[in-house]
Amino acid sequence: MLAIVIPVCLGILGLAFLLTLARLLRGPSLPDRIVALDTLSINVIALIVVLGISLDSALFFEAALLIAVMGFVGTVALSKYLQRGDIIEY
Amino acid sequence: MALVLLIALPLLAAALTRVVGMRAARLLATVIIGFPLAALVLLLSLRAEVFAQPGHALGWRVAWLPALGLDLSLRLDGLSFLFALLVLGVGLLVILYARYYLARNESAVRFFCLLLLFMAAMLGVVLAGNLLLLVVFWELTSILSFLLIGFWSWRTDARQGARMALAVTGGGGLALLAGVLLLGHICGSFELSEVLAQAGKVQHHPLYLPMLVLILLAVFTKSAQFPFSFWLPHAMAAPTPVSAYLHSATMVKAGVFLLARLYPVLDGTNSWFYLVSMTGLATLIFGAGLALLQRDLKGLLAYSTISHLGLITLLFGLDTQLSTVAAIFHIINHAVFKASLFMAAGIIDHETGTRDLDRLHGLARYMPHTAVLAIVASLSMAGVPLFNGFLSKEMFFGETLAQGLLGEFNWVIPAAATMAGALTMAYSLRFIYGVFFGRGQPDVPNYPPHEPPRFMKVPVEFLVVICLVVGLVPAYTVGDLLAAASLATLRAPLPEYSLHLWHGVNLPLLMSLVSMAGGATLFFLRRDALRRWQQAIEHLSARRSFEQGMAALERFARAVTQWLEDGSLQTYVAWMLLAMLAVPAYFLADLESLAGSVPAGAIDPIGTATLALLALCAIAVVVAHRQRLLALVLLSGCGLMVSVAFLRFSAPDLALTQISVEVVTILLLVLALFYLPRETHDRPGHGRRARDAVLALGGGTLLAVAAYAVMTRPYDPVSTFYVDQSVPGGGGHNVVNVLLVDFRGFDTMGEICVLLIAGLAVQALLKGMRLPTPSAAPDGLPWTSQAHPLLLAILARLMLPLTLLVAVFILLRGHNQPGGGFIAALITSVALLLQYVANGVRWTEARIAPDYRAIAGAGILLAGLTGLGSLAFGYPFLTTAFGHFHIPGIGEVELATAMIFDLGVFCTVTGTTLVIVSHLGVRNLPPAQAAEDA
Amino acid sequence: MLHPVAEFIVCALLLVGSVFMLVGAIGLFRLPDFFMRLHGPTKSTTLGVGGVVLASVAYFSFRGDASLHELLVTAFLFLTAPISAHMLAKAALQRQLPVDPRTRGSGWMPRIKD
Amino acid sequence: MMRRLLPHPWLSLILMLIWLMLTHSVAPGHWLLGALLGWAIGRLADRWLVLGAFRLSRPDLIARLSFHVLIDIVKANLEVAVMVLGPTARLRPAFIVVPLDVEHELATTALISIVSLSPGTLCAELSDDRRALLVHVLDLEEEAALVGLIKSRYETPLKEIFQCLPS
Amino acid sequence: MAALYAIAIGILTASGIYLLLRERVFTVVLGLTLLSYAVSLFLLGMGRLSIGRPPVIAPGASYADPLPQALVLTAIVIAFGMTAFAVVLALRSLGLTGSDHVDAAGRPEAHRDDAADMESRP
Amino acid sequence: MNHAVLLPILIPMFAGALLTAMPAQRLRAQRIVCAVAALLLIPVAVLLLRHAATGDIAVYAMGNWSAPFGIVLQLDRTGAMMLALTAVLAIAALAAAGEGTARQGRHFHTLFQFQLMGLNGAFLAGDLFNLFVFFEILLIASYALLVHGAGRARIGAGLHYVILNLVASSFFLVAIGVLYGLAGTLNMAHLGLRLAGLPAQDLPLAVAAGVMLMLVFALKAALFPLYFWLPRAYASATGPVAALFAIMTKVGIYAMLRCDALIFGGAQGLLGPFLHDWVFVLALATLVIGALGALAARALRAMTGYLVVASVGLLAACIAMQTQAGWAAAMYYLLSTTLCTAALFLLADALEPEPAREDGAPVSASRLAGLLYLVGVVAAVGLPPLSGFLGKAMILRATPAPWMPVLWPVVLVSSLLLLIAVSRTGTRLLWRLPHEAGRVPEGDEYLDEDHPGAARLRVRPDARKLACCALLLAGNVALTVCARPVSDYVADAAAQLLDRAAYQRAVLPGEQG
Ligand code: NA
Ligand code: NA
Repeated sequence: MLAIVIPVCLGILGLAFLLTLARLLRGPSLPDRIVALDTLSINVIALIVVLGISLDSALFFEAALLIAVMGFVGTVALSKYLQRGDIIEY
Repeated sequence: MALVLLIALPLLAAALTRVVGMRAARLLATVIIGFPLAALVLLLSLRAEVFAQPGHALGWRVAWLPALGLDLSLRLDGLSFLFALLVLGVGLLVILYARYYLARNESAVRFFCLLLLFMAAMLGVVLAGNLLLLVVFWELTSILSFLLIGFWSWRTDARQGARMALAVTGGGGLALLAGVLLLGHICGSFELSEVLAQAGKVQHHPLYLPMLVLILLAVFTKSAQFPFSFWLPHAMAAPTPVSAYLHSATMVKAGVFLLARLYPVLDGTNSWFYLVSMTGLATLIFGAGLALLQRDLKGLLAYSTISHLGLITLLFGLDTQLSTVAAIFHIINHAVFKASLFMAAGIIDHETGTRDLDRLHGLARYMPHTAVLAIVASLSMAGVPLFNGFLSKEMFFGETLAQGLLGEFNWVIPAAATMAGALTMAYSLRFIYGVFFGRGQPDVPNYPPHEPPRFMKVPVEFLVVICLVVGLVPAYTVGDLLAAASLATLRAPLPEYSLHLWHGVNLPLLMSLVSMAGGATLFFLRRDALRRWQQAIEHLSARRSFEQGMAALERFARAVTQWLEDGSLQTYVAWMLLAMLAVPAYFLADLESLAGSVPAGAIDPIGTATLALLALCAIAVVVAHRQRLLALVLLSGCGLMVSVAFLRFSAPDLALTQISVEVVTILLLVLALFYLPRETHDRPGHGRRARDAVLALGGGTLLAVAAYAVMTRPYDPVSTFYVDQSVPGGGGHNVVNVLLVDFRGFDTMGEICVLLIAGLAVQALLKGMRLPTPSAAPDGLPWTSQAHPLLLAILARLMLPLTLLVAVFILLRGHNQPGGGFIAALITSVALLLQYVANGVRWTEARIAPDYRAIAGAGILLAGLTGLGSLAFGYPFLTTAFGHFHIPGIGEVELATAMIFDLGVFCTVTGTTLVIVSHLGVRNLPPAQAAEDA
Repeated sequence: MLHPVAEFIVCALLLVGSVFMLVGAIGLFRLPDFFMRLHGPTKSTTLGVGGVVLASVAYFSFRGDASLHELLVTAFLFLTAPISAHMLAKAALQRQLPVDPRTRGSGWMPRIKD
Repeated sequence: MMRRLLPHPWLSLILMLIWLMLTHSVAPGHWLLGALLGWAIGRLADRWLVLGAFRLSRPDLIARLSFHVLIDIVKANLEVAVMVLGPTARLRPAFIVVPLDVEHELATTALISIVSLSPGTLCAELSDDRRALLVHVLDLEEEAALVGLIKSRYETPLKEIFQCLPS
Repeated sequence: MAALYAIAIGILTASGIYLLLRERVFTVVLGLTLLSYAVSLFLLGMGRLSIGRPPVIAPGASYADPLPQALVLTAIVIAFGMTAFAVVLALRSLGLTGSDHVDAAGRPEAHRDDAADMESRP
Repeated sequence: MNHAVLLPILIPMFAGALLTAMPAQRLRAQRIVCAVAALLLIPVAVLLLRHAATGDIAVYAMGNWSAPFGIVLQLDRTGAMMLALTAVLAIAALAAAGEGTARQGRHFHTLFQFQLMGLNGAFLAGDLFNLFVFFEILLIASYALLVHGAGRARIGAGLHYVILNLVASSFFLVAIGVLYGLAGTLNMAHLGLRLAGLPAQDLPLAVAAGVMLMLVFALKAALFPLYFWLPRAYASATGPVAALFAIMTKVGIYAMLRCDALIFGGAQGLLGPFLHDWVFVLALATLVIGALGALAARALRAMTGYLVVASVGLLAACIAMQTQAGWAAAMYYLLSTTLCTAALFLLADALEPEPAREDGAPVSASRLAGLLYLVGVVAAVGLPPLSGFLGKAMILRATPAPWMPVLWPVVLVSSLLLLIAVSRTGTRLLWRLPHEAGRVPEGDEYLDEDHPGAARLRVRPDARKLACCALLLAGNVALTVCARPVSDYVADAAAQLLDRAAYQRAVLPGEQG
């Protein structure tokens, strides 16, 4: 069952990737693209976890954890830049 | 050893000038004159030994650079004896003369030092027993000549004259180097004794002609032969003792000395005869003609020197043996009378303040003694009987008749010689008559002129006496010297010749008479014509042409340089890419088949999708590159996909690294973006874009081809060793980490150094940097009022402990699972930097304010000391140790020195990252704070 | 191999998670204005990851390797997703992004007037 | 003394538990290491976690709120899924202002997070005086009802949980 | 797979090079970053492609070549340091010239600004 | 195992780390640490030189992992020579820097030490990737030192220098990657062994990678058309930094020699066609461009930069020869030209005000400066009697017969152009002015022909810098006087370099019979 479900999941995730990428490329506004980038990184987390199951390997865990811990920092920096210009202020 | 002393004595004297350092020319000259005098005595004491048997040479040799064949080898035979005698003898007289010539406030120390150095160098040229050594001294004379011509360095004519002389004679020296190298290559040695014995081999060698041309180039430039004569008149900007010494008696003779020195190996071919004789002939006439038209007294003497050097060269080029003897004889005579003439000219200049022939006349009344001396010397120059010049001129005329170079046009040479004789007579008369006779009082600055100090005339008197004595009794005075020198030059039994004043009425005598009469006629009857010609050529200045040529050369050089270095980085990068892509591609084109023997693996959908997304993002970055923030967002997408690719292709450590580096890079670039314009408006032309596209596609293709070709070929990597040894030898399960901290820990050591240096460099760059800070968003909308939104501020604080825990986890885990010091450090850095973003600099640094730089430095120390630790146990640097310890109640614990090393990595990376980003972040603090910061 | 029931649980969680990921992406793709699009990723996607992570927890636990650490991924995401969304919304307000014309309420608070 | 040695016992405990989750191990060594790290980071964190003095009370409320939030997240996600997949023309987007009564910044933070995580609503802005929230709603039926729901279901328990102490 | 992988490297390289040849330092830095991605993938590929074989020792596993991975790791770190320096250098140039054009600081009006820059140093 | 091999790397590294951790305000303490560390390199260099002179190739296996698995350092005659040269330059540059230079910016001493670490490491590296790492160390340090003191010219030059080198580093990695992908190893000796056994159909890949590697080194060496970074970089760096940079191009030359000999097999090896056909032509072009550039340059520091370019052209021509005599000549000339160009940079720093001015020319009446200039340019142009001449003559003599008709004229003409350039710059810079001579200027004759009506700045040269310049030139004179032992040494060094089997025996005792 898993052998069928995993490719299906990957397919669904692939579709999600495509839609997100389309938003990333189309915009139209910068916040739109940043949201898309953020979503892309969360999609990657899901992809990594699914890959871990499919390869029966726990070695992917750290990558997912790292994206979860740090991925939002980029989003925060970019959106703060849009709000304030300077991201590190006094 | 005596030969060394010959050169060393003037050198010692030169050193002494520096030591004594007296500014009084007269006293200094008195002190130092002993050294050349001693050298002269030494030389004369060797006379018997040199003259004793024909062809005998004294030698001294010490190896200097055997690899090159360059030995410190000296050789004294008849020829070098003659020249050494001239150098020392005239040198002595010049020093004596200069003692009175130099003005009180001129730097006598420098002058005498240079003059003595020149003397040593010139002695080196004539005594060199090794051809390369000769080149060494040869160029030294050029350099010293440059310095002496430019002695009055504030004068434009001196500076320009000096540079011109250096360019011409120095250039000739370079040709000499090439010629000598060829000659040495042909002979297998640079030792004169060996080279001179191989005439046959040399002359039949295919390289003979280029070698000859190169050597003759040196000869002709140094001896101011046509068409390289132009430098010599401008060398007259030098003080007169220098002109007398270098530019008449010695240095310019170095060229003809070389002709004599290499005569045995070079002479005897048609190339030699024609090149040498025709150059000499042209110079003879050219020099004599121009000498007649000079207005400057020293200019006249300079062109006269050129002409006489041409005469000597012509003699060397004639195909008779006796012509060579005549050449040597004329070298002696010319040195004597020309030196005395220069000194006389110097006296005139010194006492009257001018050298302008149009202003000088009737000086015989004011300085009769000098006048007599100058007249005698001039007559000798003109080749009037009773004086030495006559004798060699007679021989010269005789040889022009005896030679047979031009077949049916053979008469041209004697005819031209006679004409040159006439011209010589004419300019000699001009000198005598123009300066010393004529009516009216001279129009000179120092009026009335008077005789110089007594001892200033002594050298002139001495030389004039020689002119007379040699002219009267040549055989008894210079007979031996001439014979010895000629023998050394010819290296064959001497031809029959007789040194007598009177040989009876013969054709040469007739030619003499014709030339003297013609010269007198020309001068006395055609003075108006001469004056017109003189005015006609006055605007023709070789110096101006030369300077213009140099300026043109400089303009050309600047044009080329500016064309290449247009200051545009794109041009440079394009050049570089062109080289780095096209040339390897050229060699890669030899590859027969792109695909190797390994079958390409099955297509992996996930990998393919990842790569496709990656490529799309990359292309999107290119499309969007003018909108900077957008490009940055898209680039970040690329980075994300690269980490997925790493993960997919079995490189979890790389994925972790990429993810963390990506975040820090984004922070960095966003910080930078604040100061940068948001969009780029550059619109390069189609040509530029097409060029860039070609380079880009070329680069992409090259890398793709190389990657594919290599990946489809088998290989046998050493890395199986790492996999095998990772656990037993390195004590870790994560092979990549064991590689980084153990197998190739040294690379990591270097890598953290790079990072630390980058941090220091950034800190250094940021010091004192002032950047304009935009007060509103580029689109004109106001910034939001909240600098630190509550949600972000609070959650960032909450995230910090959690993230630190994750960092510790990644650090400790790295040895066995994906992770390690580097990634842990980036996580820590990001967590801390988030505080800067979320809570501001003041808040953050009030709570977390360690010295990041010190931490970074301590990290390197820690890693390095860990490496050194192994030395204590007799193992090489960076040898690791690890062990499994069983602790009761806790279980088995693995400890490895590599972990301490990794901790060092952690500290350095954390410290550096924080230094870089936080320092960039706190750039635009409120002014008060910025002042404190600075 | 896994017990069929275990396998079923894992599969179901996987599918649910993936579908939520897709829903988030669809929302991001097709909703008409930025503020509406922001809803998709912040919630559905986060939940989607939660589902997939639970699948992973279940999978490795059923494999006899009781594993909870994947949950941390979700926990961190739940902690950080609101920050991203909040910051992005603030950015969008600053940039005065166009909103769907049907949107009620001005969106501008009195304080912005100053 | 105890406060100086172990300023954030809850945090330290949570950190230790997270450590055990991370290392995926319940070996005694990891308990020890986790406790050590929890203590050390907790002590370090004392300087950063300047959150204003407060006391967590009513653990039962915490549990109930957490449960509510989880349920809401799942339930409302399904609604959003329907909205997203259905015709977008039927959606009724709106910005609404939610006046706030909570004072503690941690409570405010939690409220913003919860509002943003529960589907259909998204906190766009907090007023400078922190007395009002600007919330974007994907499909708003009635403003007053939603404001009331947020205040009663989330804000009131939060207010009770975070007891401000005079500092 | 190798062919697709190679093509991806090619596209990344081409994009990077094209951006490298632009006039603004920021764009050039983007280009350098893309180029370094390409080089990282290239180096990884030199250890040949493998899926599901990370070089972490486990019973009965086979492994990808770990050496190129170690090299890429070092290269990424170095590239990070270099990028940081280049960015700050660009800012310094911007501060001196008011432009982030790659050639801005090399243009003639050097002396006055130089003096200004020196004066601004404490 | 002889741990002394480590010292040239570890001394500056620990000094650098220590300096980093030290407070920035303690400038005096920093200077002392820096000076002690630099001075220590001299006895170390002597020790290593004496060891290398025995002909033994010392191999140091890092972490006790022998080649080809671990990273090894290898010390041979060539490496020891370069280490010694670096140490001498370092001392002179550091002494010349003084406190003023350090105060111009931050971290001067630290960066200086790391620069030395990078240089020394590059000379000792026996592993290709480790060579890359040391190149990066010396590059990043050089970036920072180049812009030390900031100022517009430096920043502009620095930006170009940095970007060009960053691109080159990418290609460096690509070349390393291809070589590893083919041979499966990174140790240079082992690479040589493996490449020799490569199937013929794969050779073009190895050649292309080798060519790329050589071009990367050629960029560091500043060979045409990869030299563009150099003139402005050297002209704008502070004097002591420029003096230290004199060795920078030589690292490129060294790496070309080392890699060609050890990895690609030297004369009969893989890169023969490339070196013979391409590098030779590029070398000639470089020589000509260097000479023209020197002629075009107005200031001494700019001219000296082009003297460096010209010398690189000549050295590259020697590399292309791939003969023992050619390489020996190259090494001798390398020593000579490095010392004298470094000295000239220091002299320029002493004579020319900063920032360089184009409108008014400086002039100095210092006799010592004049003498130093004379000695320096005589050595740099290759005039007798100094070592530059000996080196050039050795190079000309080592030229293979077919190349003579091309190389000789180019060398001689370029020397002439350089001679013209140095004589012009020298007279402009050093010859006295009328008022100093105590004479009344008479009309136009006394106006400076180069800058009619231009203001002349009287310069009082810094004695410290002159002394350091003199030290370097004394080194050059020593090279001349001791030409025989030095030439014997470089001949042995070149022979050793070309004896690939000896390296393979020393580095990989197990791999070869
Ligand atoms: Na800031
Ligand atoms: Na003859």
